[in-house]
Amino acid sequence: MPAHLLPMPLANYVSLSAVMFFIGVAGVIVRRNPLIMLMSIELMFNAANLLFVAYARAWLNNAGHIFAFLVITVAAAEAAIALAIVVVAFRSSDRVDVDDVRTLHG
Amino acid sequence: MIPLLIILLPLVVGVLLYLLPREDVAVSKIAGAVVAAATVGLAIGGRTEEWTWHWFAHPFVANFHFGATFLSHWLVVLLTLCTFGAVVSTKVARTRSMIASLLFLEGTMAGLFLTRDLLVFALFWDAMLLPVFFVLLSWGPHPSIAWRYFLYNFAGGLVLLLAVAAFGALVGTTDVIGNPAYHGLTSGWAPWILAGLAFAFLVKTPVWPFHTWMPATYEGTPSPMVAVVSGVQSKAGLYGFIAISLALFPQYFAREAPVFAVLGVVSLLYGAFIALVQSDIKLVVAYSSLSHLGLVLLAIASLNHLAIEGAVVYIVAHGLFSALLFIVLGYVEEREETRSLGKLGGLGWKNPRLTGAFCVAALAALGLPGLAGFAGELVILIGVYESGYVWAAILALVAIVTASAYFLRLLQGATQGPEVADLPVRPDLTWIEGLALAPLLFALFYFGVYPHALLASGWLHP
Amino acid sequence: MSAIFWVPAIVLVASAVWTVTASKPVYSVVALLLNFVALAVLFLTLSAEFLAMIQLIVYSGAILVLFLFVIALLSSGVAPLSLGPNRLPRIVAPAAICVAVALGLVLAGVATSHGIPAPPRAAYANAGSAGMPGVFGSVGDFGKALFTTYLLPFEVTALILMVAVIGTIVLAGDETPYVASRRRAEQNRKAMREAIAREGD
Amino acid sequence: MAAPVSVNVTAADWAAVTPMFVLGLAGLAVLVADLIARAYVPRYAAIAIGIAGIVGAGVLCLHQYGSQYTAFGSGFVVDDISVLFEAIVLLAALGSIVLYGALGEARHVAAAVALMLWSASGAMLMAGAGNLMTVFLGLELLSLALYTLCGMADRAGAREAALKYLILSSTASGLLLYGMALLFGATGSVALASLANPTLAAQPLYWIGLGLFFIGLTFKLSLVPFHTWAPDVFQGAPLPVTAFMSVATKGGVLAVLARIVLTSLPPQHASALLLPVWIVAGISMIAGNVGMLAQTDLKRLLAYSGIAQIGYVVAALAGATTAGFDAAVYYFAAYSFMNLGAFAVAAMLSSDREEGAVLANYAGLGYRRPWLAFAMTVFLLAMAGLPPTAGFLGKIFLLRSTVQTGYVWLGALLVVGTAISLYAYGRVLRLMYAREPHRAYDPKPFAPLAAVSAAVCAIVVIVLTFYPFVP
Amino acid sequence: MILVALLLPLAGAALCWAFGPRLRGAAGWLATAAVGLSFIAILVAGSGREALFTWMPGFDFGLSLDRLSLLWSVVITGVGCLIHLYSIGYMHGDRGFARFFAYMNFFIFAMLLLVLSDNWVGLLIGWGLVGLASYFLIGYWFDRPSAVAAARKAFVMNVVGDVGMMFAIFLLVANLHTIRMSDAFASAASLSPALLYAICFGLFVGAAAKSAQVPLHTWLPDAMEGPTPVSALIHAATMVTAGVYLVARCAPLWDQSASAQMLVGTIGALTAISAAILGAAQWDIKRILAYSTMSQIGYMIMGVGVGAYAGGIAHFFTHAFFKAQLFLASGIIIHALGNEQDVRLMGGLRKRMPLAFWGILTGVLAISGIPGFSGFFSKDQIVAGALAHGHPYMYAVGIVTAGITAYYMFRLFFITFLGEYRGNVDPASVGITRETTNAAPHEPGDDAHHAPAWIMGLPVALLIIPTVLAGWLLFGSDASPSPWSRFFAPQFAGPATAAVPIPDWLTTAITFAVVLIGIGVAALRYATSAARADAVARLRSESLNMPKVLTHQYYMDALINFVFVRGARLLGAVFGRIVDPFVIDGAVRESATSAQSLGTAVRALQSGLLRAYAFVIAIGAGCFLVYYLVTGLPHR
Repeated sequence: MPAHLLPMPLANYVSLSAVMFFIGVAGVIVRRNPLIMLMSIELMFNAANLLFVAYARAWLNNAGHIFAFLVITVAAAEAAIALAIVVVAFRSSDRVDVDDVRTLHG
Repeated sequence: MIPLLIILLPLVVGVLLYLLPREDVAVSKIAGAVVAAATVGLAIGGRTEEWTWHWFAHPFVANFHFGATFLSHWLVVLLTLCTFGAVVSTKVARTRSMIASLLFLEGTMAGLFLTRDLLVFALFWDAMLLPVFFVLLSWGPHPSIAWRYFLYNFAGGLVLLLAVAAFGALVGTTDVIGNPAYHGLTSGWAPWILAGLAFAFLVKTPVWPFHTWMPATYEGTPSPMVAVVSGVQSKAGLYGFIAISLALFPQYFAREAPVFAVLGVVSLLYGAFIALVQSDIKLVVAYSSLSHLGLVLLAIASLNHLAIEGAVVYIVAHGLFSALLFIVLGYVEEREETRSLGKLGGLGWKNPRLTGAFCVAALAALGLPGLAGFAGELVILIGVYESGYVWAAILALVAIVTASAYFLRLLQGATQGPEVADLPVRPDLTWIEGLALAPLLFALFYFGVYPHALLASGWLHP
Repeated sequence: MSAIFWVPAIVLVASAVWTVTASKPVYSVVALLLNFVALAVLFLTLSAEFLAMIQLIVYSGAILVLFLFVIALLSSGVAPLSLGPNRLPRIVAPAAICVAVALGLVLAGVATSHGIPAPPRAAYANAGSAGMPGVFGSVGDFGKALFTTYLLPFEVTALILMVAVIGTIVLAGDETPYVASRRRAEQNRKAMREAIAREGD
Repeated sequence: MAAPVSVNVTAADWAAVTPMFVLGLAGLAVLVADLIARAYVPRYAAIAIGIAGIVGAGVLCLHQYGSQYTAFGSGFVVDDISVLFEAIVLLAALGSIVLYGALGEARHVAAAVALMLWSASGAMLMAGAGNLMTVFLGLELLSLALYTLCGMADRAGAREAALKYLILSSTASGLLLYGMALLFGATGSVALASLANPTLAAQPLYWIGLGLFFIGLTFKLSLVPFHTWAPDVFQGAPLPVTAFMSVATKGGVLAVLARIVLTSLPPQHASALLLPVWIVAGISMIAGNVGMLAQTDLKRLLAYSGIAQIGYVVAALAGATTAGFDAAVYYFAAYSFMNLGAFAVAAMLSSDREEGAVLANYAGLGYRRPWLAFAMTVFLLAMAGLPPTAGFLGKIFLLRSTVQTGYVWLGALLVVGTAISLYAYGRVLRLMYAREPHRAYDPKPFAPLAAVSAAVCAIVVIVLTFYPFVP
Repeated sequence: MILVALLLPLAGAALCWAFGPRLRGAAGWLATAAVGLSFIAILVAGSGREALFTWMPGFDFGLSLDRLSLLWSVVITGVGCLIHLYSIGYMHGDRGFARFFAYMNFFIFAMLLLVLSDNWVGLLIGWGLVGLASYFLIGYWFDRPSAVAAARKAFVMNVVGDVGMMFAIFLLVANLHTIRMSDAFASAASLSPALLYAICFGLFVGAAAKSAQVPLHTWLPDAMEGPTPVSALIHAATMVTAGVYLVARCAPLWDQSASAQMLVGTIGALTAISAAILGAAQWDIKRILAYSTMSQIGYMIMGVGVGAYAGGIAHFFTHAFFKAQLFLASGIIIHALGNEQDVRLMGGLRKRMPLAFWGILTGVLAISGIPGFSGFFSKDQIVAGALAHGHPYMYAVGIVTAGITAYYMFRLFFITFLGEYRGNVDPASVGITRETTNAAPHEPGDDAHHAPAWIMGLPVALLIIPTVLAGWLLFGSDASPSPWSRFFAPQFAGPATAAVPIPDWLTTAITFAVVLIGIGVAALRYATSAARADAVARLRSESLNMPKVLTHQYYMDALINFVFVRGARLLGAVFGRIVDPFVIDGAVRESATSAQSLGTAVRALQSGLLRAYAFVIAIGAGCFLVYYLVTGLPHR
């Protein structure tokens, strides 16, 4: 399918992805629940994936697809480890709040 | 090979002594003295020898290139003589490690003077601080003195390193000391490099206002070590000024010379006036050192041929008499159990030989005609005057008068006046103690009567 | 034709915002699920059918479920997931401004960028008819690339998953007891004993 | 552009990645051995297998030295950059794994060794990465293993470190990934080499993509202001992990940066594209050293020290000259040895309960353990850039490089930073040699592997000064 | 041979110093012999020049013996030899006997070096070394704090002089590029007047310090702390006249600078009269002699200053004899009285010590200028020379000083030798207010250990001869010049003298009249029978009524002490206790502290909050994006 057959101009996809990405970034900064932070990071990854797929389509280069696939795999692995760490880090505390985790500083 | 030997022999023996399983005063002293004596011979004999090992060629050429130049030859002779005196005169607890430190100091400083490579010079510059630092830590009254010594000088050493690196980056090689091909370099960076070099040299010498580490260091370091530090290590900066700053960047140095002249004169007077009111005998000599070396700096800054010749003589002379003074002061302290001028007195009757040596040293220090100090002083001042620094020459004369006052105060306070009653009479100079002093005394007389010996053999910049 | 873009797009942004602003992590998971579904739709519009499936299966099916498990695990005690005092109460506005500026910059970049030069048509002669080998975005096409040109990344992925397995086992699978919950249980028991004791008085 | 022509994988392609392959297998072998013989074999078995794997990988890696080819399409490049940095990474793994022998906590040693080996293989993958995918995967392999390693110690600090590292690093990965996506969009290819197309400079998204990419890299290099994770993580992570992190992560990322700087940017725009990186490096030199000034924990101090040191290394790449690259490699190698050595010393001072990172425990070390203190002195001198250590010569190389390439301001910052750092290193030295009353703290008399490691590092740090191995 | 003459005393000194304890009494003989041989060597050499060696590049050393240096050398070694001999007796039994002779011989060496050098540097070395010898000998009894202080004062003030000379030498060497004196004199005309004046000024500072001229004179009275033979040799006969030698030696310079001559003459005159007045107010026999020495050197300086070189050096020549004579004779008294030096506690010694009596009498007659005695001729020449060279004020001062000199010398003589012996009266009754006597515990006072009397007597007796007769060498007239002026005629080719308004005989007469007045006053006050009978009361009242300004030596000591010594110490204290620790070190400390506080501040930034870290990273990333977009845009 040639480029002009995209349902929308490429810029729309890119802009959409950027919006999504920065929503994720904002989530990492403002949220205190580690799980939501992690989910914000997933948003960032997915924004990147959208971009990869859009560009792959635009360039007709399936490297973007491969990349997106790899990102999904990595995200899965990362989620597993991340959640394990969150569990380990918070299972002995009453609250799940990253602001509480501040014994290391200075 | 001989230059390398002069450097390595003390270092290796020093390390071996450190590794000696137990304290053995006799072995340490004999080994130290033999090494020092051997290096005296090597230093006198090995003047024309050179030795090179290529270090790296990228990003600039740096070589372990050792070999005496005119001035460094005499500095090494001075160093070995002082070390010999210091080793033989050592009488402290933990003799072994003191002698090892002395040898280490000798090796590193021999490296400093003998190297023809600026980078290696900078390396040894820092290395030579370590033995003094550790001695100060171990024997000094308070660690803060050691740290002060180290930090001040090290700051200088770092700036030196930096300047040397800049030099290497600029010129492409640091193997330049005593190499006429590199004399008179011109570059926009030269003022900065010079400033870096000068900072290191001024701190080490020391020169006002970088001197505040010095009194406490001289006071706190045991006598044998301080004899070498004051006698030879303090010359490293002056040597640097003559053999590096002046030789490599003469026109830039000349531009900044008035600054050094002013610093020299300020040190000269500042040290003299402070020495006048000190009550600790080592502090008197310490501040006198500030004053005297200010004179040498003035000589160098005058850029006058005669003055610099005088500076060479005076550098050697100052090395001899300050080493002598500190060793003697060590003997005095050991016998009288105090360094306070208020408590000392009357040594002349009890220990005439010691007093005689003390007397010669103090008189040489105050510039008595006929001893080595005078020759340098006079020629320096003639040269300084000739170069147009009339005011400096006149102020230097004031300092000379002051010097006579404080050295007499020192000499008389310690050796004359009523005897201190409540101390047992200690034996006079033993032959071993005398052996430590004899070479220095001889040199002091010899170069006093015939200072030309120092210059007859050639000039620094051919 | 544009609805197929705009509807998922709006859902995508809305769900993303919800994910970030949700008051409870469970809501976030739900929002994220929505988000992924919308994303999968968008993938479909970009002729990435295989990836759309993967997105739904792996992301929504595996990862989000994992999140739910962990939420359940962490809130298994007496108290639900709760927050302590906010130590950076005034961070939201600056962060929002910062992020908005960055987003603005990127959008400006998007607006000023050239379009993509026309891709070489010859590479995919029969582009458009999905599901066939040699057709862009098809499984066959994807698989061929993955096992030839991009074999090394694929192999590395294996190692990454291995790390994830071992890591998770090592981290979460040790014998450290659930201190907090046990402490809370202990407290409850104590309180009960005391209450019983009071009753008895 | 990037025609999607499939590439057939040949034996030569596999040969390029054999070192990583060996490491991966060694990791498995460690786990298997542990599974089979946990009850009979002490942790040294794991360490031994790990060492064997590293040595094997090292041999294979050095065998590649001098050759130059790409494998897996553009996916993996074998050249000087990859071989040198792979070697350093292997060194880091070796120096870190042996530290497990000195620490009291015996649980999970096998898993830790395996993870560290895999992590190292990730870093090595980055060192040879020729396209964005390999970079990303290498980075993730490295990072994921490290998250786990950080959290493995049974201490609150370790868990906190793991959490902070995880979240911040993942965020950075997100930025990096987004940058990669934009770059892919701009070039239509994932190969690093395609970034060098000069026409790309007309695309703002190319610039933004590269910017985000560099943010990701500088985050991993812990350059200011992307350094914030490093002190906490270094302090909280178990000692061997900190040692590993301080070298291996940075080695991999530096290789990527070097490859991009040297080969993958349009020359006419390179200086503009890289300026923020140099600025960040310059800030790091100052801020890292200032951060050290008042620290009380060795690992934390070394984290700040690393921030500054990596700033120096990156500065050497400024100007993209071969001499600069040599300087960077030399300094980074020296840095590896001094850092690993310092951690080895710390390991030797560790007890079953406590890691030897509390600076107060170093008081009077010069008198209690003179040789150990001597080794530590060598490392500290090297970090401060003082003779006669490789740190000194390295700094001279760096200075020369910055001056030659016209980045004098970086050289000046390097000097200022060094001056500040002296105070910090001097504090530790002073502590070790001050004759002041100190806490009697002398846990273990002897930990052979760590001792050998410290000794070797000290010797190398000195010997490198005199045989710099730089043409 | 000149070198031999120079080195003989040095060898003697070295031997005495090295083998002192073993030589015992022989040290004295050895030293005396060395000086005697040196005397003979000088006479044998007669004149000549010997090149030695290159001291520094361009600095060639050599010795030269011309008529001027011959004169000095002869006096130094001749009188020196006698005083050495005398010292064998005087110092007998002292525990530093050998050391004493080592110093004495060393002094002779240094003084010979001073006068024999043909160059400025050698002169300066000798100049410094005589100062050293003087220092050693003044502080010879170094367990006596007053001696130590006196020695230091002498040395430091002499260094002031050395430094003045050094200054002159800079000017000479820097401008003429030679250190050989004769070369310098030959080209002196090429120097500008201001430069010449500066050179002369510098040289004269040296001369004034060495010769105890105002205002650098305060060390000389204190120098009497040394043993009496030292006072005789160094602080009367030889060293203190080095200034005279210097001015005479540099006559070619002075001849070209009238203002310098004026300065020298004025200082000389001032010293002559002020020291004479002080001499009249002293009670210590050696201090009286010390002030008289100052006064007489003032004469000499005035003489050579105004250009009457022959007269000036003639006075040196005669003064060397009679002042040595006076010192040695008073040494006999001091020795015999157990180190009593206060004349108020003497009296009536004529019978008890006839040799001392005759020695002092001839000395007093000579110094007072009684015709026929040596001092008469030389002093007359100076006074007349002052007028001849056009300095009437100096002429007048010279005459007045002659009267005062006669007064205080006869005062000394009368008080010491006439009347009753007062050694056993209460010191307070004669007005002595000091707490303790000045007697040194080490001064050999035990008769049982005395050396043979002739050893001390012989030199005194021998010196009587030149004291009386040496002046006749100067006897002559314009028509038939004296042997003296013929001998020195080639040495000094000064400008012609002016026409003299007053004939020479009238000058002689006036001077003699004034001298007689002085003697008369002294006789009236101390020699009448009434005065002799009432000596104790009169001395007491004179002591108590002595003007303070005189007992405090015009407050010169206090002034110098206040301005220079206290000033320098204050400066040192300010530098050492305030500037060093607070200003310089303070700055360093401040920077260290600020480094520490900076570190602490940075630690506070690293808050430990994850979100804060993320925020910092986000801000950094924002900056990156701004840069990349802004830089990226223009490229489109």
